[in-house]
Formats: sequence, structure tokens, C-alpha cells
Amino acid sequence: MSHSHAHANTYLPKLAKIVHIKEEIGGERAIKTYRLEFENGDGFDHEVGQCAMLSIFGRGESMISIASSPLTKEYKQFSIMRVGRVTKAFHELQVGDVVGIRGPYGNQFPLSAWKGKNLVVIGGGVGLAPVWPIVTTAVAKRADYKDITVFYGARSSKDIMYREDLERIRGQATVHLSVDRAEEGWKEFVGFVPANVLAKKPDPKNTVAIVCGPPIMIKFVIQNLQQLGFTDEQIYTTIENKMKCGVGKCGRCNVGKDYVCVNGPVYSWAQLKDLPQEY
Amino acid sequence: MSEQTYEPKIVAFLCKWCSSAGSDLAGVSRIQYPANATPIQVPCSGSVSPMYILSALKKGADGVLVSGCHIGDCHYLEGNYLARRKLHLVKELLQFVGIEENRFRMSWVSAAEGAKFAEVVKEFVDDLRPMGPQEKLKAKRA
Amino acid sequence: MSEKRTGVFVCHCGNNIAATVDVKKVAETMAQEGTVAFSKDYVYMCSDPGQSSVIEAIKEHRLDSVVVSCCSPNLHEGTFRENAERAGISGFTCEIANIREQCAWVHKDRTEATEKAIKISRSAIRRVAGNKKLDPIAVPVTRRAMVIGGGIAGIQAALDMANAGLDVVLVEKLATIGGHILQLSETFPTLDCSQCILSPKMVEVSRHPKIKLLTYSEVKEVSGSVGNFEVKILKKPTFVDAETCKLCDDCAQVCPQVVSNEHDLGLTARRAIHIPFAQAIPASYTLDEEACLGLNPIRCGKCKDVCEAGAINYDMRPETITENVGAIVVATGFDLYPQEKILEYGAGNVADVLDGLQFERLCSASGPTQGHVKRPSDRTEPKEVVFIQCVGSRDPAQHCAYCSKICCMYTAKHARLYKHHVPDGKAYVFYIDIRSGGKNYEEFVQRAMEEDETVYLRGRVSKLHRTKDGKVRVMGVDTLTGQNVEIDADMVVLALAMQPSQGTADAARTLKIGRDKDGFLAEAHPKLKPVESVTGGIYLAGCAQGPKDIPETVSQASAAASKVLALLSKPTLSHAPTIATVRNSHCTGCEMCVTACPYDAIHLENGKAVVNEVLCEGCGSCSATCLRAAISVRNTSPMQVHEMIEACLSL
Amino acid sequence: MINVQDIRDTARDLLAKGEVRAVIGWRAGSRGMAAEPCVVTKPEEADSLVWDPTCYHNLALQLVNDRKDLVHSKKTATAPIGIVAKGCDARAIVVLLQEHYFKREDVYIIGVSCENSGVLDERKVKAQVGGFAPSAAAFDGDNFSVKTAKGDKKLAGREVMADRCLECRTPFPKENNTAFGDDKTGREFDAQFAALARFEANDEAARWEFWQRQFDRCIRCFACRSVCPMCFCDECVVDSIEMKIAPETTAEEKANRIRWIERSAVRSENATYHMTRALHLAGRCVDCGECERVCPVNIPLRLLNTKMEREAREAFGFDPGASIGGPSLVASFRDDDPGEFIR
Amino acid sequence: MSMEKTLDKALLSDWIAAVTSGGWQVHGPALEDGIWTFKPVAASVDLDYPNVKQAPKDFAFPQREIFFAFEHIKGEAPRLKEVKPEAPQCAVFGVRPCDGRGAVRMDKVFSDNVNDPYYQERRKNTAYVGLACNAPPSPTCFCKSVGGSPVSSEGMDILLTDLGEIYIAQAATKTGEALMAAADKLFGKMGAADKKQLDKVHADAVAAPQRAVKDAKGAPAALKAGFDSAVWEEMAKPCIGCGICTFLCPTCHCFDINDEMTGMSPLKGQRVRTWDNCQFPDFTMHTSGHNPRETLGTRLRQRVSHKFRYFHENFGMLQCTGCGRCVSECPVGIDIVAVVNKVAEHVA
Ligand SMILES: Cc1cc2nc3c(=O)[nH]c(=O)nc-3n(C[C@H](O)[C@H](O)[C@H](O)COP(=O)(O)OP(=O)(O)OC[C@H]3O[C@@H](n4cnc5c(N)ncnc54)[C@H](O)[C@@H]3O)c2cc1C
Ligand SMILES: Cc1cc2nc3c(=O)[nH]c(=O)nc-3n(C[C@H](O)[C@H](O)[C@H](O)COP(=O)(O)OP(=O)(O)OC[C@H]3O[C@@H](n4cnc5c(N)ncnc54)[C@H](O)[C@@H]3O)c2cc1C
Ligand code: SF4
Ligand code: SF4
Ligand code: SF4
Ligand code: SF4
Ligand code: SF4
Ligand code: SF4
Repeated sequence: MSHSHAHANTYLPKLAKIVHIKEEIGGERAIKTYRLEFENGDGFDHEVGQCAMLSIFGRGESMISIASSPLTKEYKQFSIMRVGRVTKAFHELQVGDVVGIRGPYGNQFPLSAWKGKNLVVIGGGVGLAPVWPIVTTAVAKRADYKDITVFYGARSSKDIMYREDLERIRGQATVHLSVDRAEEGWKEFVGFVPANVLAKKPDPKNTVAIVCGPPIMIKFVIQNLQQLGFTDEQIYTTIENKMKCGVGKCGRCNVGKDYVCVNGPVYSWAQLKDLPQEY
Repeated sequence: MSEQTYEPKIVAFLCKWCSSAGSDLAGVSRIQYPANATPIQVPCSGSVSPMYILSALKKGADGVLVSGCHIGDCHYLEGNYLARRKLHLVKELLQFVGIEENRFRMSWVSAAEGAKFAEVVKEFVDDLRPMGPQEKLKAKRA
Repeated sequence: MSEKRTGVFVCHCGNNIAATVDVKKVAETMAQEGTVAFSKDYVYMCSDPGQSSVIEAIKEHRLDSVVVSCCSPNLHEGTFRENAERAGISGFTCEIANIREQCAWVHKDRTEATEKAIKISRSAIRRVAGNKKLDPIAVPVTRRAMVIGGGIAGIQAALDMANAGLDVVLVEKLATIGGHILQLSETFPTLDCSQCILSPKMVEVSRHPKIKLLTYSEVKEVSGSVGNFEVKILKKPTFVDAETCKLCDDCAQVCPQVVSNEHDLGLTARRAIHIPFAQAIPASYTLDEEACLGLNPIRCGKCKDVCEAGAINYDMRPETITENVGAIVVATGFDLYPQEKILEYGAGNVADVLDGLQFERLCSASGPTQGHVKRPSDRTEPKEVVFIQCVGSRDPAQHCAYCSKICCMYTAKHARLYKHHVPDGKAYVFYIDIRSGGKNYEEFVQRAMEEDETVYLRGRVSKLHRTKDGKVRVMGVDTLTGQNVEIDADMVVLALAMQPSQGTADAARTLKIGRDKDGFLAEAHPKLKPVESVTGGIYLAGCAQGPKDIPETVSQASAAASKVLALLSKPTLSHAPTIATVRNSHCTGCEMCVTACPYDAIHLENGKAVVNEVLCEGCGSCSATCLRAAISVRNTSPMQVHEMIEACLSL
Repeated sequence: MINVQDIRDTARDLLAKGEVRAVIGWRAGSRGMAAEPCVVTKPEEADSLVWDPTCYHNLALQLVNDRKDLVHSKKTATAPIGIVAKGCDARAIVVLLQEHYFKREDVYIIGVSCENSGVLDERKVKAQVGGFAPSAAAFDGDNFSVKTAKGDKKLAGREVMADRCLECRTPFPKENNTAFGDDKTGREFDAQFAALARFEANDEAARWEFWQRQFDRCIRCFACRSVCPMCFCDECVVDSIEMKIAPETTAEEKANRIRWIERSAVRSENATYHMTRALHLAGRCVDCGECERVCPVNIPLRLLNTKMEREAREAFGFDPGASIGGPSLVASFRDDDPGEFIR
Repeated sequence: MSMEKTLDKALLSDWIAAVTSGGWQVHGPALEDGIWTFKPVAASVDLDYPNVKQAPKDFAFPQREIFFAFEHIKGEAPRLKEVKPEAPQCAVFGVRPCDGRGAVRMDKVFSDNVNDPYYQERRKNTAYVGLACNAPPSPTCFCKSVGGSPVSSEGMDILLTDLGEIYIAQAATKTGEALMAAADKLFGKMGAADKKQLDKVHADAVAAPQRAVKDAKGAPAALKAGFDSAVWEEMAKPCIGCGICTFLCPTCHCFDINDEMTGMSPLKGQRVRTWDNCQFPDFTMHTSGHNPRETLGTRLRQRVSHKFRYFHENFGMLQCTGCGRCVSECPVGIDIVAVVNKVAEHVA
């Protein structure tokens, strides 16, 4: 995997304007979705699964998955959880503010290799964002894929991100939502995502399953998928490590021989099993 | 900065009860003094962490003033005793590494001592002026 | 939580600020600050329209915080904070940038002053950016009060409060209440007998259903804070059951142990078992353990043998009593400056040189001489008496710097009492000047001079000594005539300075309340808070706070009582929320903050510092001491200061 | 002279009886002459313990690490931990106890006296042999014989002993459960603070010239801080990010982490770091000299710390590491603390 | 080697002068405050020295590098100004073979995948004039066992060998040749005797006994097999988690990127890169506080595995060059040689 940045200064962000902000989830660890448009016609294309380093000057940089489909060229979308210095600063921005962006970084989901297959996309919490472009891209190229199933779970119905988008794609994909605890008016599954997966029993035949979410969720989803007959090669996930440079030099995301920012963040379970469990 | 235009920048930590009130009195009495010291009101001289002083110097202060109530008059009874001990160490250390000793000044100014406050600032500025800008600890970012 | 939206309001203060500071420029520059959503200048921010405009701006621009660049926060911080509350935002998110007293009024150069005003305002903006919305802390109060010291001050305060319906605990160190007044004979300016004025009050105390009297007791430990103190009191055993004691004096008759009688200042003696004086309250004998031959094991036992009432109980043990009160009045009174320290007047070793209180005893009908003035050395009636004023007072070089205030008056009284007892005697008074401010006081002194023919000599007595013929030679100078004066007196009375009593020092230490340079209890403000101590909920009355006479003592006691009544009139108290908070994750439990805190507001729980919200005054000493940035004062966090430093150095 | 076998026997005994769960001590190093710290957990390992003039590490740090391990693993100690401690190590333990980092009954101190000697300064040895690392050293009580790439050399103890040892006043660990060696408190080397006094003879300009050069050289490896038993803070002022993150730590708190000192190893930041550290160690530093020893670029950190130590002693009558009870230097005061500098 | 010549030791200073006048800033070893460092050379330099304390990696990878400056005025878009490294041409004299090999490894990192423009800019302006180690090795040297040699010219532009009165200068790159050509007349032809002596000196140097990683070839596999071994934590027990081993290492390259403020009204600052390292506890810590390498053992494993396994898996060579710095300078004596050997022993 190599980029052709031979002469560009990869550390120098491009500028992008926030054109839209949507508050997905409130609370202490709020999530907001931002649409960024490149300034000065200076931008880049990306692939499904890649991320970008977003900057707030004076505060620092954060690696964030690009949550929009590569087919969408006008803007790039990011869903950011407010957890620390940079992300908190992001949550204080408004439409019209300009931030820094560099990338794209990382590998991609082999979406074209999955043509003709069933896709099972499983997300939890903010972990829906990195896998969301799989859903939107596959839905846009609906004919290329067979069944598209989305599992998504959150703590409560208030914590469900992309709520409208999930409803909108229901026609083209099967959507299984879940909340952790029973609540009034909730008609769908109650319980954790792994349980929902086990209950709905997606068929492993000619299927790839993509999982993203909190580590503990990933662990149990994978166990359950294996129980349903998925092989390690059929299961994909993405991992997060601390990143600074994005180009495999600063050493933070180094796990075994891999630099997650270059060789990851997308891994099949077969590949990931071979890496040290340092993520 | 050329010699002529050099105006020492002073950060002045003033305790709320005595020194800040003392500087108010200087104001009420219209006692003129140089505009070089920008006050930061703190509850007590005892709340001034040595970090504040080092930080101010690092940020480019030419002088740092800490002023509190006279010994025995602390609104919080003992805060200035603690300040005296802590800041004695700061003073010694600054001197030890070769920072001009008069870059850091401490004074006791009561709420009644408006004139003294003005005098302290005036003297401090006079002390600082010949020293020129404080470059030793100032962060140079280039 | 979200981005700060601060509004900045720059006041012209008419021309007070605007004359020197370019207020428009300040407002414009502040608009450039990251967190500022609105900025304007106005001629009088504190005026009604000014304040309303802040409210409007808060609403219109969804401001969550306010900086007013105007005069000293001492003047209008309250005004603008209340105003902010009216607009629906927390008062604690409003900060004042003092650009008048600390800027416009002290500088002339418009450019410099404007720059400084910008820095001050910017600094306030940075401070407010870190301010949290806070609510005052409400603390339930214990509606009981304690009075420490049972002199006239303590008695008056206790009665006032009890009469208003408050439960009061009165703690007195000695075996009886009453204090020094009981040693006086008659009192100026009316010359009525001190016992007559005090005894009814003492009896009232003993009978009052709302007053719990703890004599022979001392406060050992105080914890808690305004509204809720927990006080531990050590009650010494008297070994006599006050209820049963019949005051028959049988015990004292048989007691073999004779010691000097402190009530008569050593002019008489008493037994180990004794009653301080006849009218003592509680009315009971007391066995002075120290003077007794020995209780454990019992060495003598005579008193118990003779006590028919069976009131004596050698098994009494010290008792620790815990009382919960909401407020405390300290009325621990005075001692006389020790005569031993007056070297020039013989350091107490010259016979017939007495102090004022001893002279009071000599004049007192209940005193050692039944009211006949006699020299202690030979029990003869002194014919020439010299009274020396200002002994130990007004002498910063050697003794007390302060004026003891009442000595002029009591010396005049002494001279008069002496003349009333010994009409053919001669009274001389050495004085520096006469301070007789007080209703009918000057007249009283005039009478001493005119009616009672006291010779007032202006000047200092340089020394005195005993002559061979048993007189006391007083050598001084009359500064009015410039003549040296030498008098061979039969008796000399020194008007010694009043000093805070030993019990006052002890109480100050236990209660952790400040004292002034002379050791008197420090008032929170010399003019505006004369009966409050610096610690909330603790009040001062009587000579423990400074020398004073009875009327003043009583007024102050009543004032303290009314302060307590006001304090405890509500079921809860509110405490400023700008106090220290601990970040548990960072605290290592080193206890440095615990030691540093002047208010003992911090203790450790499970190895982490915990701040008592009520005790903490928000001084920040803890935060400057903690190496781990684990403790800081709300709304004055190091982060805020860090940013303010930056603001001060901007430009 | 201490017989190292006594130390081993004691350690073995304590471990065998279960009176301690481990013994922190020194063992022979793998890379030349120097010993290295070790933690012995089995009685049979006790024989690996050594005691010689290359045991320069202040083992109190290992106690701090042990404590952190326990807290981190949420374990409770089954028995106290044993530690072999020199005079300076023991003083450090005293400060840790004073600051309640652990309890006295949690440690079993096997004191070893430095008697008439002290520990070697490897740097001095190197300087004596042209900058080449010595591969082995032997000590005969007065002299060291060292082997180097450039040949062998005999060096007088006085010449190659660590500075801190030359100025040491407490070669005997007073706080101990058991101790070996004699209490030779009155031994004759340099006067305490002698080096400090020499430095202070310089004028202001020379002092700054000196310190500026030192500060400039710092690479901010933080070995000085990391090796210091008193720098046990989980999060240090120089850390640019929040290090102690608990579930309740808010985004706000992480975002508000103050950057008093930037990561850049430049003069202003380095100077602020070292001055802050000196102030944080005032009244706590026991002059074990470890920070100075480990500094890879030879910054004379002891000078800074002994300056504070002398102030603590002379101005405030304070002797760090002397007693467990009593308040910390900067958390307390006396009515007659000096205040002449306040004008 | 294309160009091999002799240089009379007395002429070294003339050569340095010639190189200097050719627009190079010459650096050489200097003993300052008790430590050997490369310092700009004015006239001459004494090359009889052990090795510099800190590997000379900072010529291309300084401890602090400004990426760009930014300014953000309220209401406007942020303005960025790229800061190009001011990289004077530096010729570093006296670089030891382990450090030359270190440069090779750094080059790999900073050109793989994406070129690091700052590194590249500085690197292309740096020339290494190496110096063979023909004095007995320091007790901590172990270059031979990790595939190097005390006389290796890997990574050098020129390798000098001290033959007593003269140096043999062997150019290894075009730059090296140019540096020699700049003072062509100072150099003599290397005669057969010189050649013979050189070969002997080199052979002796190679023959001199060193400490050794017992089976360097097998190390990657051994470390893989020993990944979960308990010896890591055990060996890391005394480690204090400082930055000495990594900051001094010729091949450690990890860094941090931060924004340093120069003003807040208006907001101004710089984005800077500073060295960082895997031994610091916060290095891999996530914002959540989760730390994939929380313990000293896991961090020691990372450092050692990076040198002896991961780098090998990526680039087919060990990253460690055997300079021994981390061994000799570790405050508590953690010894990478002993660690690798012990893990290997453990899995065997
Ligand atoms: C591949 C990948 C994809 C991700 N995708 C997403 C996503 O889609 N959505 C999402 O919400 N999260 C995502 N994350 C996680 C996200 O990167 C982190 O939550 C985020 O970086 C946290 O940054 P923070 O600044 O808020 O936290 P902090 O931990 O506070 O800071 C992170 C960085 O900010 C800088 N910094 C911190 N403190 C300071 C200071 N005092 N001064 C200057 N600089 C400072 C430092 O450089 C620090 O490393 C992803 C992470 C990875 C690796
Ligand atoms: C010689 C002389 C003559 C005077 N003549 C007059 C006069 O004619 N007219 C006039 O108006 N004033 C006169 N005064 C002043 C008058 O005596 C005082 O104003 C008055 O006694 C003050 O009362 P007090 O309650 O404050 O103190 P005190 O009378 O001193 O009472 C204090 C009480 O507190 C108790 N106590 C002390 N410490 C403790 C403790 N720690 N715990 C518990 N209890 C404690 C003491 O035992 C004592 O009972 C005279 C004073 C002197 C010295
Ligand atoms: S000083 Fe700091 S670390 Fe020590 S107990 Fe107090 S809050 Fe905790
Ligand atoms: S702020 Fe002051 S009063 Fe409050 S806990 Fe800290 S030291 Fe005590
Ligand atoms: S050990 Fe030396 S180089 Fe490292 S941080 Fe400390 S002073 Fe700096
Ligand atoms: S320098 Fe200060 S904050 Fe840092 S570890 Fe040491 S004591 Fe703690
Ligand atoms: S191995 Fe040694 S040098 Fe490296 S971090 Fe640990 S203690 Fe420091
Ligand atoms: S790992 Fe150690 S021995 Fe190897 S190159 Fe780095 S510093 Fe030198």
C-alpha cells in the first residue's frame, strides 16, 4: 500500500470548512457529525475505511474515520465523540469555522472484492461511523451486493447515531437495532449487540461480516460469528491506536511489524490474530 | 526592542483582601504610578504557586510581583506565612541560577497602603528598567 | 459545557475611566477574543439602563458569562452578579475587570492606560472562560450557642441570647462565674457596688432554663464550622456535689492546707477546700486538687469526715462533655499586666506597692480588710497614697504599646474611694494625660480633683523604693513645673495595663481565631465588624478583644448576642461555593494540603484528601502546596491563572 | 566491613519465614562492573544479592514502583516488602513515609552502612581513564582497581567516589529494622554543601552562563525524574497530557491539562522543568544524587537540589529524611521564617 | 570502494578547512562538560575518542522540528505557513560504524511509504565521514553480533581508518568522493603496504572480542516465540521508564507532534515535532486511559522486539546496530544483549 505523496508535505494540513453539524448524541460523551468542504479546491479522495487527521490549530490533531462514502465528492463527513482536548474543541465549533485536515490515511475495506457477497455490518456506539461508508457505498451500488444487513446497538434509544439515515436505508438493507436496556416504546431488540447477532443468525454463506465498536463488543461479536460458522477470513474489523503522524513514522500505533495508520486500521480477523494484542 | 521603547512587563499577583484593596486605595487617592504592572487578583498570597512565577517569566514577563497582607494580617490567618516560605525558595532559586534577583519581588501591602502600593510598583519598574528585557527564561519560539 | 459565550461591557464611568482609557478601543479589541460573543461600552454600566442592557445582551446573544470592565470588584461585583442572576445566568460566571482604581485613576498616558485596560479585561475574560456555574452551599445550622468566659461580658451575652429563646452553654474556667468585676469594690462613674450590679445577673444565669452552666471547665477542642461546631469541654472535678453542698463551711474549717486566695489577689488565704467567695455561682464549695494533700490515694480525708451533707466525693473524675452549637461568643477577659515585669517599680517586691485590683479588694466591704483601707505590711491606715497611671501601658519600648483605656478612670475612682475611707489622707496621682471620654467620666475625674482634693501630678515616676522608715519613696518629675518630685508614701497603687488573659490565649489557640499584635482577639474588621472574629460563627465580647470598661463590655456582649441571634435565626446558612475541590485520581494522600490549610478544612479519607465545604474559605493555600495539582479552588484554578498570566503579557 | 553473606542470610531468612514477600536489593550486573537493582522473591535467590561500591541506585524507587504495581493491579500486599537500604536510600524511605506513600509496617528495612566509603561515580572513573567505560572494578578499602580498554588503573577512593558520598552526613541508615555495618557518622570527607559554596562564589552572570549551558543540553529523557523516589507523582507537571485517567475523568479535564512546560527540549522549557523540579523537591530531596548520576548529559542536578536543601536547613531548620513525623517544608511555617526579601 | 586514499594525520585540519570552504559545516567530536558530542569544528579535531554519547541522528532528525506556523484571527480562516528546515550542509567527521549503520536504518523509516520532507531535506545535506573502530571495543559494544562490523562503511560517505601516522580514507558515496576531491592534493595514493596494513588493522578490529547477541539471526523468531514470556516483566522490574535508551539510540525514531502557542490574542503558534519514545508511559495511552502497553515489561518488549524483530520483518535487517549506548547508559543496567539472549534461552 503506497501513496504517491513523494513531494507533498504530508504533515501540512489542508483547510476545510464546516458546512453542516448534526448533534447525534448528547451527554458527557456527546457525538456530533461534521461535514467538511475543502477550501481553495485543495482536497483528496478517499476509500472506504480510511481516516483523516483533523486539526484545530492550537489544540492539536485527532485521527478520525471518514464516515462519508467515497462516492460523495462534495464533502467529507466525520462523526466525532467528545472525549479530550481536540475533540472537545471540535464540539465547540460552528458551521463556517475552518479546520485543518490531512490524509487520507490507512488501508481500506476491500469493498470491490466483496462484490456479489452478502454484507453484514455490525456497529456499536460511535463505532458505526468507520463502517458507515460501507453501508452507504453498498447501498448506492445496490446491485453489486446481495443482502445488506446492518446491526447497530446503543445504550438507549437516545444514544443511537445516524437514526434517520438508518431508517432511510431500511428499504434497501435490513436494519437490526438494539438498546442495552428495555425502555418504553422500544419495539426492537433489547440486549447487547452480540446477543442480537446471535438471535438474528446471519448466514455465513458467501458473506463478510464487518464489526466495529467498543473492544468488548467486538470480542463477543466475533465469538458469536464464529459460532454461527463465520471463518476468520470472513470477519473484518478496524482497530484504534494512538496516532500522531499517520504515515508510519511516529511509532505510536506500531503493533508488531504493522503501523496501524498505514497497514490498518482495517484487518480481517485472520490478519489481526497474528498481530500482538497491543491495541 | 530598542532601549528607548523598552517598557518592563510586570505580572502582579495581588491578594484580594489587602494588596488588591491597597491598589484600589491608590486609585481612589489618584496616586500615579507606572502602567507596567498588570494585576491578577488571587484570594491570598498563599495561593500563588511557584509555577505561576516561573510560568510568567517563561511567558516573557520582565518582572513578577507577589503582594499580600502583612504578616499577622492575613485574611486567611496563615496564607502569607506559607507564601513567605515558598516564595523565599523561589527567590533563592532564581538568584542561584543567575536570574537577576530583582526580577521577582514580593511585598506586603495592606488595604490602607495605597501609597505604598504605588511606591512598590514605581520602585520595581525603576529596578527593572536598567536590566532590559528578560530573555533568560522567556520562551523563544522560532 | 459548550463553548463560552462571554459578553464584555466596558464602562466609561462618566469620564472617570473614559478620560484616560479609550473604552471604545477596549470594547473593540475584546470582541476579537475567541470566547467573546458580544462586546460594548457604555457610559454608566452600574446605572439602571446599564444593567438592563447587560440583561438584554445576555438574552439576545445567548451569553453564558459576563465581564464588566469598570471599577473595583469591591464596589460592584455584587451588583453585576445579581444582575447576571436576574438574566438567568449564574452570578459566578460574571467577573469584574478593574480598569478604574487599578488603571484609569492611576495612569495619565492614554495609550498606556488603554493597553493596560485591555490586558486587565482580557485577563478577566480568560478567568471567566474557566468559571463554573456555582450555587452557594446551604448548610443546616445547630440553633444553640456557646459562650466561653463567665465574666460580665459572657453573662450578658448568655442572658441576652437565652432571653431571646436560644439554648446557651456557658463555659467558665473557674469554679464560679463573675469574672473580675467581683473583685471590684465600687464602680465608676456612679460608684455603685459591683456585687450589687452583678449578683442578680449571676443568679439569673444559674436559674435560667435556657442556660446550661459549665463551670470549672475549659474548651479543649473545636471542630466543625459556622452553624455547626462540635465543642469538647473538659470539666474538672470539684469533688463537691453542688446540689448537696449546704455552704456550712465545716470542711474548710478542718482543712489543714492553706494557700493564697486568688480572689483577693493574695491578700488573704484560703483552704484547699473553699468557696471562691460567698456569692459564688454555682453556690458550692470546691476542692482544689492541687492544693489538697492528696486525693489519690487519699492522704487526709478530713473534709469528707466532717461533711454532714455528704456532699464530698473523692471519686469525681474529669469529664469530657461534647456540645454541638451553631455559634460561639468568646468572652475570656483580661489579666493585669504582671507587676513582676515592672522592674523600675520594684517588680512586685516592694511592700505596699499594690496593683489596682488589690486596691479594689482593700476598698471592698467583702475584701480582706472589710472595707478599711490598710497597708498590707503593717495593717495601718495609709495617710499618703500615690497612684501611678499608665504602668505598663503606652510604653512600646518596654511594655505594652497600647493605652489600657480604663486606668485613668479607675485611678480617679481609687483616689476618691481612698478619700472616702480616709478623709484625712492625701492622694497623689501621677498621670501622662487624662483620658476620660465617656458619659459623665470627665465630671467624675473633676470631682476626684475638686471634691476629693486629689493632687494630680503630670509626669512619670522614674523609680520607687522602700525607705528605712517603712515608707515608699516615689521619685518623679512634674512635667508641668519641671520640678523633681519626691513623695514618701505609705502606699503606692499601680494602674497596670490590662492584657488579654491567659485563658484568652488558650481559647484563641483552640478555636483557631486570630489575635492582634498585642494578643487581644482580632476582630474581622476594626470598624465594621468589631464583634466578629475572622472565623465565621465566632464572636467576641469584653476585654478579650481589647481594654474596656463595664458599659462598653456590656454593649459589646449584647452586640455579639444579637449577631448570634441573627446568624441562627435561619434554619440554614449559605456558604460561598468558591472552595477547594480535590481530584481523587491525582491525589496521593501526602497530607501536605492538610498541614497547609489554615482552617483545618482538609482531612484524608481512604488515602485521598477531602475538603470540608463549610470550613474551607477558598484561600488556595492547599492548591499552591500540592505538588500534584490534585486540589484547587473553584473558579481560581491554576488553568485560569495560567491563562490570565498569558493575558497580562499579551500585546 | 560488612559481610555480604549477612545480608543474604537475612534476606533468605525473611523470605523463608514469609516475613517479607520480596527483598529489593542489588545483584551483579551483566554489563561490566556495575551492580543492578533486583527484586528477590525466593529464598534460594538470596545468594545473588551483592553489596559493593557500585550499588549506587537508590532502591527506594523500587519501593515506589512496588506500590504503584500494587495499586495498579488492585492487589493487597500479603506481607511487607524487604529492602536493602543505604543511608540515602533510608532517608528517601523516611520522606516517603512522611508523605504517607506507604506505611512503616509495609516495609522491612535491611540497613547497610556505607561506613567509611560510599559509592563509585562511574563518570569520574571514566574521566580518569580517558572516557572509556571501565569493565570491572575491585575495591580494597582505599583504592579501586579498574580495567578499561586502555589498560588497568588504580584509583584512590577519594578521587572516584560520588560527590554526594563525599558530602554525606548519614552513611548509616538510621531508620531500619535491622542493620549491618558501623555508624561512622563522623567520617571525614568534604563539608556538606562544599560544592554548592564553591559554585555560589560565581557572580550572577557566571551563574547564568553556567546554567544556561546545562539547561540547553538537557534532552528531556526524564531519567532524573523517573529515577527520583520523591518524584512519585503519577502525573508530573511536565506531562503534556492527562496521565491519570479514571472513568470519571471528563473531556473537560483532559482538555484543561495545563502545559506549564512544552515538550520541546529548548532552554526555556528545560529551565522551567528543572527549576520546578528543584522547588518540588525542596525539603524532600535527600541528596541521594541519583538524578545527577543518571543524567546522560551530565547536568549537575545535585547543585540545584542541594541549594534547596541548604535553604531548607539554614532558613527553616528543616532536615529532609531525618524524621517520619512532622510537617512538610512548604506546608508549614514558623513565625520567624526569614522575610527580609519582602519589601 | 571506488576511491581509497591516504591522508597524513597532520593534514586533517587542511582537509577540514577545504571541506569548510566548499560550503560544508564540519562537525567533529568534542569533549564538553564531560561528554563527547559532535560540535562544529573550527580548525582541527582529535579523532581519538570512544564514541559520542548521543547518536548523531539529530543531524537529520533534530529533537525539535517546526512543521509550520499558524495564525488564526477570529472570524477569518486559519493561516498556515510551512517552515522549511534550515538545513546547512553538514559533514560529520568521526562517525562510528554503528552510527553509520544507524543512519541507514533511519533512512528506511523516513522514506518508507511516505517521504518525510523534513528528514529528507536535512539528510540530503548531511555527509558522514566515518571512523573505523580499531581501538579495543568498549565493554558494551556488540556490533558484530548484529550484522555490523567495527570497520563497516554502511551509511558512511567516507570511512577513515586510523593507521597511526595516517588515515586511510575510503569513499563510499559520490558525496564522499566529492569531499575528498575537494582537497585532492592533500591525499596520497594508498600503496600496497598501506593496503596491507589496513587489511590487517581491519581484520584485527573484526577479530577483537566483543559481547554478543548469541543468535541474532534467530532473534526475530525467538522474540516472536517468547512474546508472552514472563521474563519481560521480570527483566523490566528495575526499569524506570525513562528516555535514555531510546533518545541515545541511533535508530529510535518515534516522535510526538504538538501545537505550541506563541500567543492567544490572536491565536498564534507552531506545530512542532519532538522526539518521543516507547518507554514513556503515555506513549501509547489512548484518550480513554486505556494503554495497550501499560507495564514496563510490555514496553521493554516493544523496544527490544522493534529492534530485533519487527524492523527485521519489515526491512529484512535488525534495527539495532550494537552501539551499546542503551546498555551503558541505562541507569539501572537493563541490557538489551542480555535481554535478547535471555528470551532466546527461555524459548529454547
Ligand atoms: C484510526 C482511528 C479512527 C478513529 N475514528 C474516530 C471517529 O470516527 N470518531 C471519533 O470520535 N474518534 C475516532 N478515533 C479516536 C480519536 O482519534 C480520539 O478519540 C481522539 O484523537 C482524541 O483526541 P482528543 O484530543 O480529544 O484527546 P486527548 O487525549 O486529549 O488528546 C489527543 C491529542 O491532542 C493533543 N493534545 C492533548 N493535550 C494537549 C495539550 N494540553 N496541548 C496541546 N496538544 C494536546 C496531543 O497531540 C494528543 O495526543 C479514531 C482513532 C483512530 C486511531
Ligand atoms: C482595677 C480595675 C478597676 C476597674 N474598675 C471599673 C469600674 O469601676 N467601672 C467599670 O466600668 N469597669 C471597671 N473595670 C473594668 C472591668 O473590670 C472590665 O470591663 C470587665 O471586668 C470586663 O469583663 P469581661 O467579662 O470582659 O472579663 P473578665 O471579667 O476578665 O471575665 C472573663 C471571665 O472569663 C473566664 N475565662 C477566661 N479564660 C477562659 C477560658 N479559656 N475558658 C473559660 N473561661 C475563661 C475568666 O475566669 C473570667 O471569669 C476595672 C478594671 C480594673 C482592672
Ligand atoms: S497535597 Fe495534593 S496530593 Fe497531597 S494530599 Fe493534598 S491534594 Fe492530595
Ligand atoms: S482553599 Fe484554603 S481553606 Fe480551602 S481547603 Fe484549601 S487551604 Fe483550606
Ligand atoms: S536526565 Fe538529564 S537529560 Fe534527562 S531530563 Fe534529566 S536533566 Fe535532562
Ligand atoms: S517534578 Fe514535581 S510534579 Fe514532576 S514528578 Fe517530580 S514532584 Fe511530581
Ligand atoms: S531500559 Fe533503562 S534506559 Fe531504557 S527506559 Fe528503562 S531504565 Fe530507562
Ligand atoms: S538498541 Fe541500543 S545498542 Fe542497539 S542501536 Fe539502539 S542504543 Fe545502540
